[in-house]
Amino acid sequence: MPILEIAAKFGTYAVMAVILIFALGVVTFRNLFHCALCLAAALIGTAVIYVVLQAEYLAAIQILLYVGAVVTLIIFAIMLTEHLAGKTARQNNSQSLLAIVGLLGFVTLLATLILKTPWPVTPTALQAKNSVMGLGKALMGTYVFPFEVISIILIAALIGTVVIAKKDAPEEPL
Amino acid sequence: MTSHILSWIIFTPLIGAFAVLFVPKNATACIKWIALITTGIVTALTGYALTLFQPAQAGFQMIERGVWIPQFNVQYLLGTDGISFPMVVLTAIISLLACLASFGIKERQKEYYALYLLLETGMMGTFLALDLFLFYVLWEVVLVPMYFLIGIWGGPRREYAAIKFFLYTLAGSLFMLLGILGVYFAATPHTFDMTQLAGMPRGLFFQQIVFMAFFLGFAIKVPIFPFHTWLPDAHVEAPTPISVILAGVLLKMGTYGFFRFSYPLFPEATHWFQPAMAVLAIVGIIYGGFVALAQTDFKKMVAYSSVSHMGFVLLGLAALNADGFRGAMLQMFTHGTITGGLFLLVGVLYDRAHTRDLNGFGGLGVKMPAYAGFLTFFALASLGLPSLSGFVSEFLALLGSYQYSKPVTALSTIGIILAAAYLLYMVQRVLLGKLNPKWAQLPDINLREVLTLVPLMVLILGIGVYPRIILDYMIPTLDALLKTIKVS
Amino acid sequence: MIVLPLSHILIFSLVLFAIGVYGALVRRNIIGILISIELMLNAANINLIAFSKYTSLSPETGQIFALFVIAIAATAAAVGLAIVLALYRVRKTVQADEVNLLKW
Amino acid sequence: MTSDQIILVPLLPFLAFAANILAGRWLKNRAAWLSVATSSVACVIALPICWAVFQGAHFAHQGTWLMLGTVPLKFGYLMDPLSATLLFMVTIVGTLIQIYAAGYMHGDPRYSRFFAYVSLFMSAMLTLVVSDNYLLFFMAWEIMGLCSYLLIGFYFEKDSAANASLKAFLTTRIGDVGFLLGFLTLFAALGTLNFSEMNTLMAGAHGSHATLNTGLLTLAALLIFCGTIGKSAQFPLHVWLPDAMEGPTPVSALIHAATMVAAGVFLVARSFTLFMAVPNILPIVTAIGTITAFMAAFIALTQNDIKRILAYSTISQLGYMVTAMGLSGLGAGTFHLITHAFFKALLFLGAGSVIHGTHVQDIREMGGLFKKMPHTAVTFIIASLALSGVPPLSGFWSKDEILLSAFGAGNFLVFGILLLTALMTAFYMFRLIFLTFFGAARNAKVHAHESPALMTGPLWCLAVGSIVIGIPGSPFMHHWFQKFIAHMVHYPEYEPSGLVMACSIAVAILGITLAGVMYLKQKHWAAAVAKNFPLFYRLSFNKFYFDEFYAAYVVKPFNALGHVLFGFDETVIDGAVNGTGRNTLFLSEIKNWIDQYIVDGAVNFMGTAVYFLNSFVKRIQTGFVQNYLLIVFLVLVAFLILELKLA
Repeated sequence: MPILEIAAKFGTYAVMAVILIFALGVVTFRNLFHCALCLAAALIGTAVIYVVLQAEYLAAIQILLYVGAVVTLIIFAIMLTEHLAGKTARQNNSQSLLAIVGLLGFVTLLATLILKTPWPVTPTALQAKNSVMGLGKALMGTYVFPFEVISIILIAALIGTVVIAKKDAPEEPL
Repeated sequence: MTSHILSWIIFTPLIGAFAVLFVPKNATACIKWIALITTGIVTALTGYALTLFQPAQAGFQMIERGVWIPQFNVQYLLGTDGISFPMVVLTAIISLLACLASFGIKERQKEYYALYLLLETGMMGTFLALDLFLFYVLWEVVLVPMYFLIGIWGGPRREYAAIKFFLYTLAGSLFMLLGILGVYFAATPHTFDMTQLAGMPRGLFFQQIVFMAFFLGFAIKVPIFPFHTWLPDAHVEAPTPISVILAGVLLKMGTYGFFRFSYPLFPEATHWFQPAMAVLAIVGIIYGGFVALAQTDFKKMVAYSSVSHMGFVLLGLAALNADGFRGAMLQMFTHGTITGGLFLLVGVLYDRAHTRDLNGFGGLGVKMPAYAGFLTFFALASLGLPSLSGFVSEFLALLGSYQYSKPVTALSTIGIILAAAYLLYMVQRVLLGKLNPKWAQLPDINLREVLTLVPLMVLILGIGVYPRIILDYMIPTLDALLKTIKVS
Repeated sequence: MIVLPLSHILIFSLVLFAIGVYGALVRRNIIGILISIELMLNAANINLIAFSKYTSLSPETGQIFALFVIAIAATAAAVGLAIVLALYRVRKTVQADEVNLLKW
Repeated sequence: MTSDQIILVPLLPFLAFAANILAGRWLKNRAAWLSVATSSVACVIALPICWAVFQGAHFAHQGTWLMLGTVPLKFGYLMDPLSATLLFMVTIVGTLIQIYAAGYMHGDPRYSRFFAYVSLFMSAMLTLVVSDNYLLFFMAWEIMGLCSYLLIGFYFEKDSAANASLKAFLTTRIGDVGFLLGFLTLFAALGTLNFSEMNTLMAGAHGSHATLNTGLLTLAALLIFCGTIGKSAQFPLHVWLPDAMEGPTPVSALIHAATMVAAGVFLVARSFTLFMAVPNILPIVTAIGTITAFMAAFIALTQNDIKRILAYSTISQLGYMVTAMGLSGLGAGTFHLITHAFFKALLFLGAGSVIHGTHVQDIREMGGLFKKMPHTAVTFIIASLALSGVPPLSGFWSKDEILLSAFGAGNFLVFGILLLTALMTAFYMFRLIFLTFFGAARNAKVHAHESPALMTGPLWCLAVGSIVIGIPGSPFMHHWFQKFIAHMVHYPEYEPSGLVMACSIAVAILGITLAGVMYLKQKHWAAAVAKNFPLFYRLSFNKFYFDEFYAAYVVKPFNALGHVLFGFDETVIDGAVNGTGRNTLFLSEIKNWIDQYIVDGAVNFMGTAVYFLNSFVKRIQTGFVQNYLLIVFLVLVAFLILELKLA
């Protein structure tokens, strides 16, 4: 095994670890703004994992959409409600202990399950190069219907968001 | 499109109704034009269907058949022949003109036009359906928008009138539904298909029972004495265009039912019921005439005149011979045009004077000469002046009934005299005499109103001068029907 | 190509998911909850891509679904944040435990 | 020459009607000339055709209009002696009257409307004359009735005019319905409505009644005669004609004297073969005609309205014609129809001229007009002489023919009554003349003036006609006219009788003399007669109380019946309907009570029980989303554990 490969492998594990650390940051920081920044970091890390998994296109989308748009959106929302977020009030409610216990159980259970399961890994699939072109063809071919549905959902969400978030005008008779 | 022309005729108004629903309610001009254009398209489609129609062919034409509820052998079955096609033409024309006449309605226009177009779908469907189940459904579809159109846009007693109309007709159609089910279960294999049902033999007793059930349904719609009292109320309370539809098309659904269903399905029962039918016809003619004579409300008078005139349709139906049938069919058409026109004219006056009290008018002929001309024309057409269509149809109906029974014919001619009496008495009270100073400022009829009337006048005059333009479409089918009844 | 065992990736995504769940369960701030949900969705995406990469002959499938998930996540975030803003305008709070209209 | 241009004869006036009704606002005074022009052209077209028929030609043509059963109903025209005669009369008289009307109606606000109606009338009348079957005849007949209605009610602002028009239409409508039923019966009996075919069938069946259903034919003839009674204002449906004088005077002349009312007589003439073929019908016709002639003349004796006198005179003369028909005198009746049209039109136009010049209609307010209106007076006197039956004017020849028919048939009762009627005719006409044109002016407010040439011109034309039109039927032309009509159908003819002629002349002169004595010399005689015979006077003056009788025993009961039936509708039928509704409501209220306390009671109990239980369970609902989420999550984990354990 060439050294470069080993380095890359460990690099990957390191990225994973960093992601998890940032994720913990997301759920523990008192200042929401920091949380959002941690989220951004975790998302960028995930993008790296995507690259590792040879999903370069998705990685790009991840950064563009998640980091670029969603996180920005969240930060805006935080700033709009800032005077509350700024106060570093208690950020967790009273059920964190119960949640941790449950989660630990959950993680243990699933982890054992994952490790026990003989995954049908196909080596040929691992070798297959997947191109953006293939992705586009599938998107416009097999999955064109869900794709269109998604666009309708997007537009509906867009309108819905505007309707919900806009300031209530004085009630007009419909 | 050629192969589905009938479906297009039925469903175009429905599309229009949906289109109206998507227009903001303040864009009334847009709504009006959508409705008008839709009814115009339906008329154009009907005109196109007219070119496809084979007048010489007796059976059903332009048949469209589709499976609807296969478990019960219910089909989507449309078709037309010389009986239904004139009614479709009538419906298209009356709907278009009444739509134009609706432009005067000012409140809740969006709902109005949506319901109006739905109504047209129902009416067209009723005349074109050949599957009994489909027919029943569409028959009921007519009822609902009508209920709202009277109940919301009507006069002061509109709720009463609307409920009365609804319950009356619903009661009738309930019997009809029972009859339809009876026919369905008696047929082997169970079917609602008119093209198959017509030829099947049925026992006399069964025929009589089911004929009566159908009769109740249709008689209420016509309306035949003594089921007619919903008519004056509904007419008086309904807004003008709806009165026009009611008189022009809805009443014809009843007599159409006799032609389409009662007669071919129950030929023996038809013969059995013939005397009763004739008696009901004269009672209707004379009774309607007398009661019309006693009216002081313009609209009510026209409404009762409808009872009298529809009596002539019934008279022709009761005659069970070629001339009678032709007269009845023609009277259905001409009554639609003439009484439709009269209701439009009542509306014109009511829009201006806000009253319909005949005794309150007088001398309007001086202030409104054009209106006077139109009113006189339609009154004359209604009283059966020769060279106008009403005469031809009444003449044929009388000629038919004469071959059946002389006393019946002689008695029903009283109706002709009465028609002259109440119509000219009305003309005198409205137009002649000294001008009531209260009405000195009334404007004459306007262009839109003239446009609603002129096509009707053309039809009335055209049919009156040369009735073959329409009779040639009806005769083969009616003769075939007559043969069915006679042979059995 | 870096070959990791599939199970490692899965466990990683499991942990990431669990952290997200934790956040969703315990954060008081609604925006915090939303952020946590984004984490969970991310974990799911990783799973989708990994499975598709390792087991399927058409690796596009997983990626496409990941794409869809991202799209949905974006809409969810947008709508959710809009609701938060509306809520904030009405109730002057974004704390989940201060909104208890669902109480008996 | 082709005869198809005959179609133009009714069509041209119809075009004038259409133009006047649609474009009357622009035509204004040109409306009259349009009508007159079309009428004249129609006349020009018609006269050669008439001439051809007079020479013995015969035209007919038809086309299918309608299918009756499997039999085509054909419409067409028929030019035979009868129609040619009437066509000749109608076109000439009609045109002259329209020229006159152009002057008479001058300045009327509804000038074009008037000429539209008149043109429509001309069109209908000409259609009627040339039509070859009953249905077309009836259609034209009805349209004439409509024109009559419209023109009587021309001054519709006057209630009397409006009422008169309604009365006219309804009264004639009663007769028309009889007519309608009549030709329906005829169709049932013969299977045709065509005049020629009917004549052929009747001729073939002559002498062998077995082939035809005599009973049905008698009924048909009787019912058709109802049409005549209505249209020609015969007893008992004569009441509309005097009231019809509410219309403009040219209308009275055209429609209610010369043409339309004569159409009833024409109908009998058309159906003459039918009337001849069935027994028992002609005596009825004679009786009706005689009663009418006598009664109307008797009423005319005491009337004071110039137009009403003429109207009753018209009724009386129509009665003469009908009597002639009843006595099988087809030629005599038709002859009188023609001569009467000329002199009665002239009389009405003269009366119109008088009214135009004086603006009064009551003859008691006139007097001494001869000097002021010489043309009117001279022509009026000519017409009156013709009407009274003074030789050699036209009326003498035709009236003589009728009297001869009665005399020849041996029906001396009818002969006597007709002679008495002739006496009364001469008397009331000259009573009218002496009161109007002679003596002193009785009303100083009346400033009479002669009418314009546009009006006196037609008067003179008609006067000439009144003089000469009798010649073709007189011995001077060897009764050419009667023989001409007899081409059509055979009927009994009688040798001219000097006795009849002498009687006729004698009563005419007696009547005129009597009138002269009573109204010029011994003026108190009239009042004395009225006083000494109060019953007769009142009967005459009040027109035998016909109007009152009809009002009380026909119109009122009809209206009352209408109201009674409407009440029945409102109370009984609607009562039943509403009662059903109310009973249903009552039932539903009972059901409502059951629902509320029994059915709902059970349901509410269930609800209470559940509510009680729920007070414990509901604690779980904290309202915090995250609590719910946690529970969901924990349950999920629990299920996972369970699932794995089981596996």
